[in-house]
Amino acid sequence: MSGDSPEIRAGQVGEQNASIRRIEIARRLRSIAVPVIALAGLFSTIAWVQPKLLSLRALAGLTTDAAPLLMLVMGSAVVILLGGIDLSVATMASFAAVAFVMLNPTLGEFAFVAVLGLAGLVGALQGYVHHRAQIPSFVVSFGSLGMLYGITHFISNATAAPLSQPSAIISFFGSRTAGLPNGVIVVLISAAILGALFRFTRLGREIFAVGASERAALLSGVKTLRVKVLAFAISAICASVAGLLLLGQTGYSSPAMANNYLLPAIVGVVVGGTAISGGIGGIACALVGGLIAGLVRIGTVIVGLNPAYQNIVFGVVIVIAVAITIDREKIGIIK
Amino acid sequence: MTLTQNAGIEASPYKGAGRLAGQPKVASRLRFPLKELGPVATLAVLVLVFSLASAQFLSASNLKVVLESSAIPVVLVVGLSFILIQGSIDLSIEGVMAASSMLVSLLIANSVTGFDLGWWAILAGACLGSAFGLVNGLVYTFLRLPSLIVTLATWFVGLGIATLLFPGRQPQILDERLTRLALDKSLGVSALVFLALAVAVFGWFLQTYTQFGRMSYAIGRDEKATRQSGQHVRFHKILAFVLMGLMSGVGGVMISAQLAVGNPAAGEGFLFPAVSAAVIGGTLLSGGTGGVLHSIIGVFILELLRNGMIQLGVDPYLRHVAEGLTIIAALVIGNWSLRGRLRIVK
Amino acid sequence: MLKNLMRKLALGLGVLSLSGSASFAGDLGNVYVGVGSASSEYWAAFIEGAKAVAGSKGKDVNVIVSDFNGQKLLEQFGAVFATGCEGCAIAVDPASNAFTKAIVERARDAGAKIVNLWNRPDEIHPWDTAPDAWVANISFDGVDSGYRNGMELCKALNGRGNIAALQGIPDNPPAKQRLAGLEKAVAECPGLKLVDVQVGNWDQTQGQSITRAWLTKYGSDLKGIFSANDGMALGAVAALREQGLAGKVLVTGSDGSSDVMQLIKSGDMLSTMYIDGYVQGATATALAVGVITGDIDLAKLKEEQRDFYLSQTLVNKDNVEAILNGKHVAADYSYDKVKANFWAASVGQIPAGANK
Amino acid sequence: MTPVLAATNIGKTYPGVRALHDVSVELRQNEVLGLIGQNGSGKSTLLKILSGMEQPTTGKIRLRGVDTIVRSPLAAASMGIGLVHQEQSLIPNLTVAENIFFDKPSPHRRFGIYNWRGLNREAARQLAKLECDIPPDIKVDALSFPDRQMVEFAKVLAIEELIDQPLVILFDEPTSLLSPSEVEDLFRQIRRLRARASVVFVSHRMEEVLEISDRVHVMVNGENVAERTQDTTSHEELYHLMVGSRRSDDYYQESGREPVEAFEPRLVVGGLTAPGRFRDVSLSVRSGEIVAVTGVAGSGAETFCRAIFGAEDGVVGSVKVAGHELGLSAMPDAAIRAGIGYVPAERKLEGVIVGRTVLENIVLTFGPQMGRIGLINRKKETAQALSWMNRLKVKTPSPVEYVERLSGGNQQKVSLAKWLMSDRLQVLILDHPTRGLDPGAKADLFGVMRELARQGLAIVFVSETLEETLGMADTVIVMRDGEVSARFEDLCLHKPRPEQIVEAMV
Repeated sequence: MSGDSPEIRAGQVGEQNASIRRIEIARRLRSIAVPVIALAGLFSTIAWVQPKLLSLRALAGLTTDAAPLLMLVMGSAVVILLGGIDLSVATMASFAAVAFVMLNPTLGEFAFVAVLGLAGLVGALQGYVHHRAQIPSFVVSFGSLGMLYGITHFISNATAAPLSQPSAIISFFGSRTAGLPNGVIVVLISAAILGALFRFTRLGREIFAVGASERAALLSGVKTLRVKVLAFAISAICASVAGLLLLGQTGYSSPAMANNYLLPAIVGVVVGGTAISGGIGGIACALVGGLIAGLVRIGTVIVGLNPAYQNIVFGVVIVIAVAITIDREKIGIIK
Repeated sequence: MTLTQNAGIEASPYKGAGRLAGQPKVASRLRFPLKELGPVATLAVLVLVFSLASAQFLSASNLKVVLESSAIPVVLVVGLSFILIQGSIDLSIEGVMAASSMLVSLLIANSVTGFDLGWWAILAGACLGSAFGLVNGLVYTFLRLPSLIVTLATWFVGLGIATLLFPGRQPQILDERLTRLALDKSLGVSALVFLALAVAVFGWFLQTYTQFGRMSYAIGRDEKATRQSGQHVRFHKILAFVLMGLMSGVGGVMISAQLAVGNPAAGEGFLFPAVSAAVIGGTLLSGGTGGVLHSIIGVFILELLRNGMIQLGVDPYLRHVAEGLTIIAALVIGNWSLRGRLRIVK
Repeated sequence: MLKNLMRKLALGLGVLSLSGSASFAGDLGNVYVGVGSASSEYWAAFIEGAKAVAGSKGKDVNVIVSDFNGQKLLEQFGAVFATGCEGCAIAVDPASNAFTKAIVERARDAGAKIVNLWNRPDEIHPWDTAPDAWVANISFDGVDSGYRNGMELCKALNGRGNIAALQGIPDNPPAKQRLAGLEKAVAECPGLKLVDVQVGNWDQTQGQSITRAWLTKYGSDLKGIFSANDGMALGAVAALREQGLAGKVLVTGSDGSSDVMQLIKSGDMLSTMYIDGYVQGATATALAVGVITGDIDLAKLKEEQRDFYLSQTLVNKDNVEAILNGKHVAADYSYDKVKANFWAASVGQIPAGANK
Repeated sequence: MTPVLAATNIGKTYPGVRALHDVSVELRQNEVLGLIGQNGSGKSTLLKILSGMEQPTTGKIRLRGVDTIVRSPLAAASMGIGLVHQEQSLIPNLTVAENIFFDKPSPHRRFGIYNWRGLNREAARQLAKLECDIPPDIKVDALSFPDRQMVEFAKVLAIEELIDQPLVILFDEPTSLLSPSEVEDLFRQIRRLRARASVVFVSHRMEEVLEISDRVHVMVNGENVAERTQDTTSHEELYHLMVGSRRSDDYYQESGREPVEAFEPRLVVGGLTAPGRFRDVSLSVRSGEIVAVTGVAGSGAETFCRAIFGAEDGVVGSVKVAGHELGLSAMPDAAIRAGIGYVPAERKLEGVIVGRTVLENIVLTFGPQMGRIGLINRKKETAQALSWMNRLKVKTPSPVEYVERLSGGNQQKVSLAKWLMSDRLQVLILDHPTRGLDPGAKADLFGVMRELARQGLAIVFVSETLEETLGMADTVIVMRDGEVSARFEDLCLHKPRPEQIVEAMV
């Protein structure tokens, strides 16, 4: 190019690698910094009103309750990063809990594998239909939301049912290890797995590529069908783990027990700074966003707000949180 | 050398100046293009299947029922269509309907408060809706936040306001001028159906004949170019939200008229079906496509589906399964011919 | 993991034996009620009742709204419990059987006393699950409501005709109980035929749209509509009005909201079951307060004092006026007055199997 | 005589970037002013300021002798200034008529209400000025590219109805997407326009600028470095002013060109047909051979090349790479597995993944092959990507810069490097690889293509100009109306005359 010396020379590869890593880490820190600050601000506001929140016991309690939501937010984030949306996650969580309770007596602990597998299959099917028939993921997942709702009520006869036989996995989900709630451990492990997926695997990189520009990704040889099928399957599996975490907390399954998680899950993804149009964000963002969404939900109660104002405050705080965390520069035109 | 915007999707039906000379010039903007007929075909198939399976399905009385239950969804999707065409979304419908329903029933002659404002109460409900829309639009365009989040927030604010207004017991609406809108029949249907029809025509007029409607398409397709051409993108966006708010407010009034009480849960169950109806009809979330008529066809698809399921006496739980399956199947079939290697659908 | 469970169990037993040994008296902490909705007449009355009792002990009532979402309720109470809730008095509707056990056990762990409403799974009871914290379960007899409304239909239709039923959110026990009661009535009234049951999710709008479809499907063959609550009944009446059939097709509800009672008065509806939220709120709060202040020794309570139905009244044209005019006065429901007989409104223990 | 438009001492700074510095331009009555410069030299920014899309940081604009502030494109239109955009500004889901009056007031649209009949009639009148009979009520979506260009034109011409004074029409690289014959059409229109307008013509194709302009301004790095009149300058001088060095005689590196020796064909395309787009096109490319496919708009040249890679629907026929038949239904996967690479014309939409880094773009397709079971071997793939960036001289602040921040030429190299990462690349298909590149970047790219061919790659490309075709190709295939109309082989030995190719095109 007009005689300029190229800025990259072969001998500098090691140095290059170091600088690449530096830039990438800085970039990642920058993207997570604002959501973290928002979370810290929100938390300290609440803790200022209710100082007892700062005890280890209180924190453990809050994070235990937040665990299912965090799983759902992470799962939803995978699909939203892809540029799609999965409206069926919350219903899938309920389905997983009901299915586990029904399968447990016959399959024992294998029910866990079976439920996750089943969820993955349903998710994969959604991704497949969405991609092959080229119909919007909004509608596919809305349709499967309806179907899962119906199936879950049908198989459970619309009845809450106790876990009839103790399950080591579920009781693990519901208890603590060394003071740390196991739900939180499950969330952290899942986050680590998903984080590694995005950082170290082909799939993770391709999810971002498809989210940023599906057409260019397709023409670059990305197998978009496979990417979508796997992303929806991951989302569904995360959702089923969320359902089982909830089951661990209650010991009972009910066909609609997690259905109201849908909106908080989407709010969590967006508050964390993930673009609803795809391609921007990540698992860490989702995790922080999920914590913000969960905290806003219970913050009004901790502060002791009149319930008539709770919905209003929830709405206003969400707008403020997103106004702070969203990266307008990167997203460009905002719809 | 040629470069079509959608290279690889389809061959241009029109190539090269002069080649079309002599061909009749069809007003293409008024036509429902052939490839968009998927939803209409779905509707036809549904009617066919249900009328074969149930004798009452095609009876005049049942069709009237379908019209009555479509009235509110039609009003909502008319507003929603412009939002979706612009590429935004409005989730606040249910909250706004709830607030509007409460306000109307408390200001009109009712069993709880002493107000008796008559038509002014109805106007107040509509205005409250528009005010919500205005807030949505202003926050969305000036704070530059995703409409999804802004309207999700106002959804909860609306519910909160409805709760605040709730006086401890459901206010019964005593003013018959309002309740008669749902009761008095002419040509076998209530005034609400005519209202919905008027709103639909109004929406179609807006979409086809006004700057606002046309700019909505432009904004949905290419917001940047539209702004650069000196169009007031922000104004049109705000207008769309005000219109949507107005329609939600009117929807709240309509449901109050039907139920004859003010109900803080009045909007429940209207949002997702409305969005789905629009999408099924071809007004996609990606913006720039579809229109008021498309969305209304979507409404009828969903209403006929729900009605037909009850007519057939499908198990109440399995009804959801069948509905979900039909929605997906309808879109799969309707879209099959549009599939393309490089077609991107999110 | 299993060991963990055992340890927990042992811990629970330990606590049990400790608290069982001595009647424990302490300071009354905060009073919480967990309600389904902030904008419903029944719950508003419930809150008033709770306030009457709490107010007489100088306490405010903190209201937590679940929007009929048990998971949200669990999360919100989780936040309350997270900071400790020693000596709290709690009256809560867990919104679904699935959350009852979790909420009761968490209340115990936080040091609160809790009274549960409506949703109790059949296999757990206050005396066998967290017995030192779960004071009581208070409900209304859904089977009775369904049965008596059903019989009212039977009577009004002269023992014959087709009816259809609007079912509530299916995993709520009252929804099933009320339908079971109806089926019992139908069995006793051979001319009455239940032609269809649809789920309206307690929702006015869904009640309306389902009724519309029924009217075309069954036409004039449909003589009555049984609705599992007043909200759906209102929707049904609205759909009937559109066809000019209000008052001609008979509608029953359950809850006894004032607008439905107005409809009964005007003849547009047949009957409803009036449940007194005010008394329920007062009773539930008073029981929890009683245990905390030491007025009640949990160990000495009988099962029927810890798991019982409150009385309810069938409202029809004959008694609607009287019930509409009846009003509670807070002074009548101070803690000391309720204390005189906590179980004044009880109509007996909930039979085994009622919550299946 | 006062100039129609005079911009004096214009400066424009964006955060951290100085796009224009102290630029002065005068446009006289009825003249065509050429504006040339490399990409990033500030030509487009200047046009944006003149047309009201951007506001200058410093300096002032005088229009017909009066100090003026051009606040918006709408205001510009009402003053008689119109801009023909480089990337078309039409809104595809609106009709032709709507687009023509999109940015200007119309008597047929009062109080926001449309009178379609009047609007269509008026639009038809505007189109008739261009001797063009595109129906005004058809959606732009349904138009071919040159037709859209006509609409774009009509849109600008409609300004003259708004004011009595002569117009100012600004063309921002109007020719970069047009074929030679279309460029001729355009020039005819511009010459006609001159009678009632003054024209600014921006391009980096010097031949064209010289052909159409009366005077030429040369811009370098946001500054105005020279002004020449048409009759006193030459290609060489302009090139020198623009690039800062004399144009090399061997622009296409034809010295490195030698007859293709390989005999066995690497890529054989047999009877490829896509209904409505092209019919029965066959092609055979040997290792080391560069084949140019050319034709006017709608000839099917690009779609054919896309079809080889599998980016088109409904294609039948056969594609063989090194004797191995590819399954057309499994495209483009099958093509990629067999070693075909494709560099699309629409860089930002198809070529690179906007929003991801340069490095990620390069390693996207073949990087994972250096790891195992779907895991990434970051070290290895980064090293290889860096080495390709080095060899292609990709200019970027950092390998992890977002790709959209690179210039067009460098994006093109990234798009190319992605395929070069493969260890078994056999065939490279390039669709308008030099589109929108400045001369320096073009020369770079030609060098790379030549080098790759020398290393044995089979290359198929659709070129931007006839000159390129003749300069680069060993074999030229000309298409017309979806069919092959002529083949010229062994250009190394006997070059066809440009007229021969044009004859086959039309």
